[in-house]
Order: sequence, then structure tokens, then C-alpha cells
Amino acid sequence: MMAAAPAVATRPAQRLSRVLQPTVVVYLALVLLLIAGSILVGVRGGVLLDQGGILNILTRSTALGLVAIGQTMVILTGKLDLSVAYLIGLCSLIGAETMAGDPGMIVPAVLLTLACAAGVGLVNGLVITKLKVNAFIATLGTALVIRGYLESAYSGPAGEVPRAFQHLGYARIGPIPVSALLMVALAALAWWYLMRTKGGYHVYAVGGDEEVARFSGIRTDRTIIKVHVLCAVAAGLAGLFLASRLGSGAPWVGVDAGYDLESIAAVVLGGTLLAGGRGGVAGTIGGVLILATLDTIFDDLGVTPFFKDVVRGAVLIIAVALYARRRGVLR
Amino acid sequence: MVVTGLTDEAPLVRMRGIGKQFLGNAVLRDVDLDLRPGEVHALVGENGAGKSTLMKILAGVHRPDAGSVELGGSEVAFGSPREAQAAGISIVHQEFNLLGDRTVAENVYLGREPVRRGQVDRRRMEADTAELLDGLGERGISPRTPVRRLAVAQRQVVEIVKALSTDARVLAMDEPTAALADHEVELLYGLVKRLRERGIAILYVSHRLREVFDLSQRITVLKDGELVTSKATAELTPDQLVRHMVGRPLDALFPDRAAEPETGAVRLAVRGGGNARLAGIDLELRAGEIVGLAGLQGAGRSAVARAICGVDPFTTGTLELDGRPVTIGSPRAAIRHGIAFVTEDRKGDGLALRQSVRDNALLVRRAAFGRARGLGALDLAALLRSVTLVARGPDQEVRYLSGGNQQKVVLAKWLAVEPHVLVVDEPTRGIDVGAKKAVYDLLRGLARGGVAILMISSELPELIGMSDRVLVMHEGRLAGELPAGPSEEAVMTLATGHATVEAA
Amino acid sequence: MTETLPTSRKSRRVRLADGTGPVLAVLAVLLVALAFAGPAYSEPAGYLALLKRAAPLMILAIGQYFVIVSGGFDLSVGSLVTAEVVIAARLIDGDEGATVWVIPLLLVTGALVGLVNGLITTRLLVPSFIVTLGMLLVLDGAVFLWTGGSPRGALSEAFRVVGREGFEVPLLGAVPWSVLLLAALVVAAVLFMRGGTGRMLVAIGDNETSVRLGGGRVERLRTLAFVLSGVSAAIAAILLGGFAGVSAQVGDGLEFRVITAVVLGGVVLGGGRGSVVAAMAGALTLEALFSLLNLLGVAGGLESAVQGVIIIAAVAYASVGRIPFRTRRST
Amino acid sequence: SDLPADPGAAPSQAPGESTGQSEFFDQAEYERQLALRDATPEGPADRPWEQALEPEMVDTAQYRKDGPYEICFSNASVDNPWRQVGYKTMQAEADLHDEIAQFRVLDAEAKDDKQISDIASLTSQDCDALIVSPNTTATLTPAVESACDSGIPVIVFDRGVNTDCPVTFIHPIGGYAFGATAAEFLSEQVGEGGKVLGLRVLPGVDVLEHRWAAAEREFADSGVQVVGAEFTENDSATAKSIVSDYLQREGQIDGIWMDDGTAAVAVLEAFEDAGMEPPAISGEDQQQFLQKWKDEGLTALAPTYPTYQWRTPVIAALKILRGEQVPSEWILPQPVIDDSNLDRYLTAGMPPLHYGLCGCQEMPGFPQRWQ
Ligand SMILES: Nc1ncnc2c1ncn2[C@@H]1O[C@H](COP(=O)(O)OP(=O)(O)OP(=O)(O)O)[C@@H](O)[C@H]1O
Ligand SMILES: Nc1ncnc2c1ncn2[C@@H]1O[C@H](COP(=O)(O)OP(=O)(O)OP(=O)(O)O)[C@@H](O)[C@H]1O
Ligand SMILES: [Mg+2]
Ligand SMILES: [Mg+2]
Repeated sequence: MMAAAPAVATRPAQRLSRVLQPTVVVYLALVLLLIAGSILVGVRGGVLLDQGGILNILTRSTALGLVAIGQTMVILTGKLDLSVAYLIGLCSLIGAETMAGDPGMIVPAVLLTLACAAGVGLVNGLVITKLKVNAFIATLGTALVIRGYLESAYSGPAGEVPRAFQHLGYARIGPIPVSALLMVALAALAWWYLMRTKGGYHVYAVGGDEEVARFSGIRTDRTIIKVHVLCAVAAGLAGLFLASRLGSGAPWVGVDAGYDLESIAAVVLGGTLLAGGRGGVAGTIGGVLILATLDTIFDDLGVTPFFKDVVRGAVLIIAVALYARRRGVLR
Repeated sequence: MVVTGLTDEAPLVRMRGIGKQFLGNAVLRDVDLDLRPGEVHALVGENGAGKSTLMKILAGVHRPDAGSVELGGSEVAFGSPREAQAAGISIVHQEFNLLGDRTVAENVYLGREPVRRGQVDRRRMEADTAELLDGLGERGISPRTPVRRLAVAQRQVVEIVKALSTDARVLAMDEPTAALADHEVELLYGLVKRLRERGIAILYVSHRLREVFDLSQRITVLKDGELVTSKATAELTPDQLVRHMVGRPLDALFPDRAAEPETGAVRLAVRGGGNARLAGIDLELRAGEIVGLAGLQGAGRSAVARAICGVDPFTTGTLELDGRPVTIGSPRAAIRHGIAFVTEDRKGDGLALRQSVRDNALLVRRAAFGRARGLGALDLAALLRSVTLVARGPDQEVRYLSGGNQQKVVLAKWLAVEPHVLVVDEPTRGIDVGAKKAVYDLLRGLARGGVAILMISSELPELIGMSDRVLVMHEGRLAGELPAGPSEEAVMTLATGHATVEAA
Repeated sequence: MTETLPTSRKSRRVRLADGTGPVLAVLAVLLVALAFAGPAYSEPAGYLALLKRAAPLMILAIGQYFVIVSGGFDLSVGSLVTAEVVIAARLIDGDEGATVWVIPLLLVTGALVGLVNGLITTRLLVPSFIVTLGMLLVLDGAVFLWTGGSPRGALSEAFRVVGREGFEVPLLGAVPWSVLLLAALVVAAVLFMRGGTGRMLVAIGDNETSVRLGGGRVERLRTLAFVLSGVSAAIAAILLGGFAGVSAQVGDGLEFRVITAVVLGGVVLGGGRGSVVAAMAGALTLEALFSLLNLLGVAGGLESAVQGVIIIAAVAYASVGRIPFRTRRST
Repeated sequence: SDLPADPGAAPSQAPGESTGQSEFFDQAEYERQLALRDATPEGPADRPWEQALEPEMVDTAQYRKDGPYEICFSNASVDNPWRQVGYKTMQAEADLHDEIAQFRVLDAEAKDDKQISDIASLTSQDCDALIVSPNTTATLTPAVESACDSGIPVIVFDRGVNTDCPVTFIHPIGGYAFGATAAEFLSEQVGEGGKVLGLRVLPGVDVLEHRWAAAEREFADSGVQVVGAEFTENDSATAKSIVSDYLQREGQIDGIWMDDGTAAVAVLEAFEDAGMEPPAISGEDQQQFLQKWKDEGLTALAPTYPTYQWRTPVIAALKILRGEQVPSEWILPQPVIDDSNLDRYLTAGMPPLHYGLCGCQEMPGFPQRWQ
């Protein structure tokens, strides 16, 4: 019955656009970068993709990847979350302090951390939907509040993570860290949620046009709250991962790494539209890998951090300009 | 969910004493309305009369400040469109409510995606959409196409399919034909009849009186938010209806044509114009005449307008203004050459909705001419009066105006630059008879003052009534030219490509 | 709803006040609170000092307002301020004579950075959030790449006059030059926004297409907004460098602070609504708040928490409370 | 797993550290540092970066190796002028030694997590010695431990780690000494009941926390009134505003205690702009502060946290690779700049944020390389 032959005319165009999906472009760019990087590093007598290099790229991608998965969902609804950086620090502390070195407390600590993170996400979502505060301001406000708490309650790393939990951060299979696998698994889950479930459809709908979504009977507020909670939980996971790497909680671990803006950059680099409604997790992971690969290449080349910043900024702008070009052409 | 047995005595929807205020202004006062199963109930009135508002109250978008809504005998109070939908009330909004980046099927089932084993059942969704589209006779739309790629008319079809897909008992349509060409309107007629036979109650808002008489069994007239009358269609004549709506009898709808249009100097001439959407466009517009541009939806009428006005310029051929060849590569260039362009999508292209009437009316002047405006002083009040705008004042934000009044603001901003050539694309879309007449008079007045006008309209009677000549398009080319007052058949023959007549 | 008619005096006033009300109320409360909290605020000198301190942020707010109201973001102003100060110090290097050409050069640099932001945003169709985020990274990296990691050189006395010194006025006492400059810029900004170009910027933020079809040079106007923002950053840098001398941290966090200020003034992110006076009032409010918290001896941590809560509350009030507020006005 | 071996019974606390929500005060360490100020350093007097206070030498024969060497360095960041000057000095030091074939550096950009991978990555390459300047004490401990386990000599400097597995830990006397010296000077200058304002950079950095902890104690002991302690985030404008506010609130401030001299000049200007005499002030060995001090004859003192300590790790690495003994805890002297030796540390023409105690004055390329 699904007959409807008329689709024929549009098929080639669809196929073309599927081939040129930003996701595909991102991974193509990643491959090119790896090749170019290997050559550059090779010229200087190193090897980019040896065991250590792969390990490096993947380890570096993990924390940012976790946050960026959450950020993707938020951005898909046309919002953004600037509170993740402070939240990561907060969550690493909650986790590490609850565990306090006791392996028996791992599960309660993880649950508690994620619950707290979800709470923060809930506040973000409620402020945005019920108080009608622009997401930029709402999450910036939350970030300031968390920062205030961290500043007054902590003056350095605190808590202690038991060894058993540290395996999360260090265990690996060959050159592949287990945590990176977990991150990819989470990305897959997020991908399934966004592409296959009703909730995911509504995320795209809200991002496409909130008004239209509401008129169509979607509970837009709920969707927005949900993505903020999911994003905060993803940040919570990143916090826990970092705690397992660091052995304790660290208040500024998220801020120092600039995970707020960097996660947004990764998402956009991955081809997700900042305005929402288009894009996805697969691209984001590509974006994260590109950033991590760039870092690794620069480290191998011994480039100064200032130069890295310049390149990162340029890559971000150029990539997004290319997407915009492509979109213009296809239209 | 069958209602065939119900008689006239049992309305499915009973709205009583509905009142609604926006920002302290009463837009509805004590309005009653009954909807019976299997009945098309037309709701008419001038722009801003409150039709859309009443419909939105029924559909749960707004809550009434006063009065009650009963559905099937029990009182309901919908807090959201979702609740209304669940109760079987579905709405086709006046403005589009589609997501450009999602497919047709995803749009149709938006918010109600069928789920199978925790996942959205995409296949079923697409199959059902295809079936619904088939039922409408729309074979040109694939359920998997992103809506962004559809033309306006196709989007309207998707809107209707979306409303139908809910198995609604009550269907409210707010100007569903505003963007449709006549042959598509025919399809819609058939569709509405079939829905009626299924026992669905239909509330139908339209400014096209012909449709109202063709389709409805009952007509309710609103004026300034109050109920004027509610009568069986059979008891009303078009003249009476217009009198109810406007409050006075309306004499001849279309103003007299120009006495001798051929005598005007050629203002604008296109020779061999073409671009991605068009080929071999040859046309001349003379000072003082109104040239109609007819064609089916998608024939390229808007494309011609956009090309002349520099939005999607011609890539081949020449364009002459007052006998001098010019290149027009941007809207700015067009405007500075005295060409004005009233676009068909007023919300998307025409208005800065959150700005005041004043800022919108002055927009083109400021945008195209800046400081060194080679224009005379402007009497804003007179300008707004000339388009018979109804607003609280020049500081009112345009988004709070009714659709028709918004259209008048669009006209006003173009008139403010005193154009020599005026291209109007669907200038009366969504505006009431009274306002339409005002627009007609306005256009004719401009023509008399020496402006050359190219008018596009999907309402054939209007196009025929207004034009001094009619050009007809078919698939991106001019299929022929007809003199003043052609028959609808003549136009349609050319438009459907059944004949080509050499241009005179 | 029936009169068609014209420009009454009353309605003109309404337009000027649109969105300005709430922030002015908050500002008034803060100023009164300041008078109670600190003896210095019982005389004009105290308020002049406040204005002097607020001047850079208020000037940045003017620039940021142009960008925001036309539908963009400028995240690069913070790093631009830092870059300008560092550039000034290196170029002047203590040489009084150099001041004369360095100041115009700084203004040109600011304009150039804005021009690049604007051109990439409008010609390459990259969202301004991303462009300016990239620019932030590039500037951060490039300027220190140039100076070798930390500021070099020194500012001249002449350079520092505007940011630091004042002139005597009979009743008021010493009026800082920066306050005079601020006043001039305020007048200029208000006049600009009343003119055609200003109204066009707002209209672009509301509906870009309508302006383009109306013959407006959208790209140029939006670029102009970025240029003005860049220039405002240059002026702010001159004031800040003058106020406190060379530092590698002058601009840190200014981008978020100024966006907060503008939004606090009721300007809607995404464009199309808000007044420039309100944006500046937002900046002044923020500075008054900091001063008050400081006077009350609120500790560092609490300070940012309070700031977070207040911006959320203010924006929530403005958006949830907007409708009743408007109603009162319009009846 | 790359998880470092369980430290097990190994001493989990390096001196001066405390875990938990730190009250950053450790009485024993405090006393030790105060005493160290008066100890006589061993080593060449004109090369304080090679001197050591109360060294306990360890044998390094096990690391002995023939050159040329590849020395690796995991840097926390170069995001402030102090680290910039230090890093330049370190590179200059590395250039001095021909036996260093390669000096490989990874910069963690202030990210703990990145530094952990950096250390792991350097460990897995063929470095002959690894120098680490940790971003955060507690969090980098495991990474440093695992580097030690790999068998290469590890040298830690500046901030410490909570393990004594590195061959040597290089640092100046420490924060307590710094803070206390400044506070003693100010107490003396302002007298009992005098008003002192503390200007700190940011919370949570242990070295900085120690400075303030010692100062607070000293002020309390000598009856000085601390009117406030504020964080400036190293921003001169913030610092200047804060001081102006305090001047308004307090009317008068007799002394300024700073744990970082970056904003010292701006702070003094706040007094000038308010038409007041400059207060007694403690800053740091930063060029612009020293310059102003000299030009205006301030009542000032600059306890230092010398950047010359960046030279020492390279020297230590070479000693270790040559099998020479090094102190297990290499405590460098921490000179104090006062009116008497001000001229020695002030070199005209250096950038405003240059640090006088870079120990670089005699190195090749001075001063251009540091300008
Ligand atoms: N959300 C709103 N806020 C304020 N005023 C509104 C709003 N919606 C509608 N109005 C006002 O209510 C009145 C009725 O508008 P409505 O859209 O119902 O008119 P309409 O009869 O559908 O007109 P049209 O034929 O032009 O579509 C108009 O004056 C309009 O300005
Ligand atoms: N093949 C196409 N390429 C580019 N744009 C298209 C194409 N088809 C439709 N459009 C766009 O879709 C919109 C509506 O299309 P539509 O078919 O109504 O335009 P038209 O044929 O020019 O006008 P009309 O229907 O008034 O004759 C137009 O804005 C047009 O730009
Ligand atoms: Mg309507
Ligand atoms: Mg059209």
C-alpha cells in the first residue's frame, strides 16, 4: 500500500543529500585529518596512529564526548546549556566525596551524582519553560550559582575514588579505552533515542519550530525539560568519568577544560544546526574525534597552545561555513 | 465513532456566550456557534472580526474568557491543542504549521507518531500518509520528501492531510484555500464532501464567497467580534451576506478598467527573460494598465515576479525600463528603479512582525533609500488611511493585527516609495471582501496615476475582473495572452497547456 | 481598536519605554540601596565613580546591543578587549608620542575584527555564535602568539588619561573623562537607533527577508553591527587599559557579562526587540549590583551565586511579567 | 589497565598536603617553612637555582645512562606570565646543554585530564627522564605514580604530588614562608590595629592557599585588623575596583597583602586616584611593581616564588642521568626583595609582567629572549 510511486522523481536528490549528510562529511574530514596528520607527524619522525596515539585520541574524546552527546540533544531543540562545565566539577565532587574511597559506595555514589545532575537539568528546564527565560541566560545563571557554591564550599580537589572505580577511567582493551567504548555506547543509545523513538522525533520537532510542535499537540515544555535533564546527566557521567581518572573530585575540572563552549563547538562541528532541528549524535562524535585528533597532532608536532587556539577557532569557522555552503547548494 | 444517525437537533459542538480579550481589547463578545455532524458551517466576516480566534478557542489554542464550549453534550475546557485533538477536534491553521526539515509523513503524524515495540513505526506512518494523500488525489507528494522542498500549495495539502489523519469528529479549517489554485480548490471541494458524508462537522473560514456558497449548509457572520447572524446558506444571497459582513451594501466589486490602456508608454519590457525556473519570457507593462498573470500553481508566476524584482533575477534576456536597458540583480536595484514587489508570503517575507505599523510602513523607504532618499515627504497617516488599515495606532505591533490588516501594511510600505512599476503577488490572499474592494480600488487608482501593475492571483474571477490584459503561464513559459475580460475557460485552457496562443 | 490614526505624543513615549521599565526599576532600587549601604553614595562623587567603573561595560553593551538586536551574538568582545590592551602596550611601549597613532589604530583593529566577524557571518552564512566563538579562540591565541605568551611593553600616561582621570566641574566635583565619553556615546547611540539605519537593524533581527526584499542591504547592516561592536570593544579596552594598566586578563569573561547586561535590559536574544538605553541600563545595573554586594561584604562565592539568581529572576520577570506590564501601558 | 599500581602502604601524604575540604593549614609544615627561611643553602651562592636547603641526598646510580638524552616535560599550562617566564627560562636552560638531544614538551592547557594522558603518553615514548609540573596536586598523583612505575626517573617541580616516588621534588620553600614574610613585614609597618586588605588570586590552588593561611595567622598574632580578603582573578581592573570599594568603605587602609603581584600596580593606583598616600604593600618580583617601587620609593616588600626554579628540573634531570646524587626534596632558597636589593632584580627594558627572579640574566639570549 505504501506504493506511492511519485517518489521516483525525488529519489536521486534524496540519495545525493544522504551522501552529503554533514555526518558523512565530518567523518570524511576526520579521515583526511588522520591522513594529513600521519604524514606531518611522520615527517617529524613520529607515528600518529600507534597504540599511544589511538589511546590518546580516544581518551581525550571521552569526557568531551559525554558532554557533547548531552549538548547535542539540547542544541537539537534549539537551546544550549552553558552550565555543563561547572556541573561536571560539581558532579565529580559529589561522586568522589560520596565514595570516599569505599568500593561499597560506588553504586550509591553514582546514583546520587546522576540524581543531582538530573536535578540541575530539571531546574534549567523549568526555568527555561516555565519562567520563559532564554536558555542562554538560564543556563548561564545556573552556572553562576553552581560556581558560587563551588567557590564557597571547596578550595581544591576533594573526596576519594576507590581503586575499583578508577578502573573505569584506565581500563582498556588493546588501544581502546573501556570508557571510550562506554561513551560510544551512550552515543548509540542517544542516536537510537533521537532517530527511532517518539521522544526523539519530538526533540527534532521542537527544534524545528517550537510553535508548530506545540500546535501539533507535542508537550514542548516536557521535551525541553527532558533534554536538559539528559544533558545534565551526560555532564554528570563526564564528571564521574573525570573523577575516576583523577582519583578525586575536582571543582574546576570542567571549567578549566572549557567544556561549556567546547562541547557546543564539537556539536556544531559535527554538523548539528545551532538553531536546532537538524543534526545528530553521530556527527557530534565525529566532531569530538576531530578536535581530539587535532590536539594529538599538535602535541606530536610540539605546537604551542596559542597556535592551537588559533587553529581550533579557524577550523570551527571553516567547517561550519562549509556546511552552510553545502546546504545552500542543495537547496 | 459514527454519527450518521444524528439529526439537526443535536449539535456536536455548542459554543455559548464566548468572550475573549487580548491585551484588554475584546476581540470576541458573547458569540454563539453550533456545529452539527455532517454539516459544513461557514464562518465569515471582515479581517479582524475574530474568526480565527473563535476557531482557536475551539481547538484549545486559546482559552475563552467567558462562555462555554460543549462537545457531544458535555462541557469541555481544553488546556492545549493536544487535549482538543484527543477529543476529536482538529484544526487547519490560517498560517502554515509545518516543519521544513521533517518529511511529509513526520509532519502529518507530528505528535502522534505510531509506536511499535518502543520505536516509531516509520513504515506504517509513511504508508498511512501515502494513503491519505491518495485519498486527496495528491499523487505528486512523497511521504518521505522534506516539507522544505514542497511548493506552497503542496504544503497546504499536507496541512489538510495532517488534520484529517487524526480521525477528527470536528474539523476546523481557517482559509484552507487561500494558497490554492482553482483546480486544487476543486479537489478540496470533493474532499470536504466526502468528509461531510463521513459525518464530520466542519467549521470553514474563507473570504472566498463562492466557496462559502458552494460548500456550506450554514453561515455565521461575525463583525467586530460580535455575532451578526447565523442562517442556513439557502436563506442567504451573496449580496445579503456581503451586507451582513460589511454593514453596508457593496457596489460593483471591481472598479472600471482603464479607458485606453494601450496608449500608455511602455514602462517595463522583458525580452527573452529566463533563469533556472523560467524560459523565453517576453512581456511589456505599460503605464496605467494592470496586467494579470495567470497560471496553475507552480507554473512560475511568482518566479516571474521574483525575477523582475531582482530576488531571483533573470539570467538571460534583457530588461528595459522606460525604454532603457537596465540590469536588476537585487531587490534593492529593482526598488531604486521604481519597481515594488508585494510578495505572496506576508508572514515570511513581508513583515517584521514585532515592529510597529510605522516601522513596517517605513521599512522599504528606509531600507532602499536610506538618508539620501530621492523621495518626497511622507504623510504616514494619509498612507495608512489610503490602505484602510484598522489598527490601534501606528505604534501597534504588526503581529497583533489580523491577517488582512497585515496585508494592508505590506501594501502601505510599498506605496511609501511611490513606485512606477508595481508587482503584486496574491495581494488579496486572506483579506475580506471589504478590504479586497479597497485593494482593488487602490490598485486601479495607482494605475490611473500612471503606475504599471503586474498582478498575480490564484482567484480567477478577481484576476479577470481586474486585468486589462491577462498573460497565462504554463510550466515556466508564457503560454499566451488574452484581452480584457476573458472567460475562465479560456484562461484554464492555456494554463493547462491545452493550447498555445501567440502573443498579440 | 478602531482609530487608524497617527503619531500621538503619548504613543511615542510608550515606544521609548518599551522593555526599559523593569530594568530601570531594578536599577533605581539598587541605587537607593547603595545610598544606604555606603556613605560614599550620599554624594555625586560616589555615583560618578560607579559610572566610571561601569563605563566600559556600558559601552560594550551598546556594541553588543547592535549585534543582538539584529539577531546575532558577539562572543569575541572579551578576548578582543584583552587583545587590544596587549597590542596597545606592545606598540606604545611607554612612548608618549606613540599614543596619538596607537589609539586610532586600536579603533581600526576593533573595526576590522568586527568586519571579519560580520563578513563571515553574512557571506559564509555561519551562525554568529560560532563565528565569534571561533574569533574568541583565534584572538586569544594570536595575540599571545605575537607577544610570546604574556603582555609586553607599557602604556603611556597619555593613553591612560581617559580611563583614569577626570576634570573638575563646579557642583559635581571631579568628573571622569570616561563618564563624559560614555555620555557622548549614549547620545550618539540613541540618535542612531532613532534613525533609519537603527530601525533597520531592529527590523533585520525581526525578519531579515522582509528587509532584504525591501531593498535593504542586510549583509552590510549586520556587518555594520559587528563592526560597531568591535569598535565598542576597542573603546572599552582603551578605558579598561587606562583604568588599570596592562594585564593579560582584562577581558576575561566580559563577553558573558555584557550579554547578560544586555539581556537584563530586556533586549531579546534572537533580535527584533529592545532598546539601546535599556541595554546600557542593564550594564549599569549589573555593575551597581557588584558594587552593592561588595559594599555589603558578600563573599566571592556568594557573589556569583547571587548574580546568577538575579539575572534569571530579572529575565523571568521580564518575560513572564511582560504581558501584564504591556497591558497597563496600553490602556 | 593503565591504572597505576596501588600505592598501598606508601605514604599517601606529602608534607604540606591535606585532603578533604581543605583547611589548608598544616602546623608542622608551617613551622618547617618558617625555619627554612633562615637556613643556609648549600651550593653555589651565585646560582640559587642550584642551591638546596637542608638537602637529603639520594643515590641515582640506577638511572645512570649515556647521552645524548631525550628529556620530556609535561607542563600544566603556560597561561600566565609567571609560567611564561619560567617556561622560557627552562627552554633556555635546556638549550645550554648539548647532551640534551631532544627536549619534548606537552602542554596540558590547565586540564588535569589532559595532563594525565600527556604523562601516560610521554611515559610510553622513549624519554630518558620525565619532568612534571602538575596542574593539581591530588589529581595528578596517580599519573605521576604510574610514570614512576615505568622506571624512568621522574622529576616534579612547582606544585607537588601526594607521593614520594619521584626522584626529586623541586620547589622553593613554599607558600607559608611567602605569606608569613609578607605578613610580618606588613604587621610591622601598620602596627597593631592597623588595617590590612588581603588580595588573592583565586581559591583552590594549594600554593596560594598556603600563602594566605600563613598570613592570616601572622596577622591574628600581631593584632592587625584584616578588613577583607578578596579574589581578583589576577585582573588589574577587578583589583583596582575592589580596592576603591574598600577605600570607600573603610576610609583608610594601611597595608595591602597580595599573594600575586600582577595587580599590585593597579592597586597602588587606586590609592593615587583616591588622592591617598600609597600604603605599605607586599607584592612579587614583577617588573612593573619593582619599577614603580623604585620610582616612587614605596614602602614595599616582595617575597618571591622564584621563576628560576624552572631551571632546576633540567639540571636535576641531567644530574640524575649522570648518576649524581640529588636532594630527594630539593628546596630552593626563596629570596625576599626589599629596599636593599631592589636594584639587583630590576633590569630596565623588561616587559611589565617579567619576573625579576628568573635567574636568566646571564643566560645566552638575555634579554631579547625574555622580552
Ligand atoms: N495573540 C493575539 N494577541 C493580541 N491580539 C490578537 C491576537 N490574536 C488576534 N488578535 C486580535 O484579535 C482580533 C481578531 O483576530 P482574528 O485573527 O481572530 O481575526 P480574523 O477574523 O481571523 O481575521 P482575518 O480574516 O484577517 O484572518 C484582531 O484585531 C487581532 O489583532
Ligand atoms: N524547482 C525549484 N527550484 C527552486 N525553487 C523552487 C522550485 N520549485 C519551487 N520553488 C520555490 O517554492 C516556492 C513556491 O513555489 P511555486 O511553485 O508556488 O512558485 P511559482 O511557480 O514561481 O509561483 P506560482 O505558483 O505563483 O506560479 C517559490 O518560492 C519557489 O522559489
Ligand atoms: Mg484569521
Ligand atoms: Mg505563487
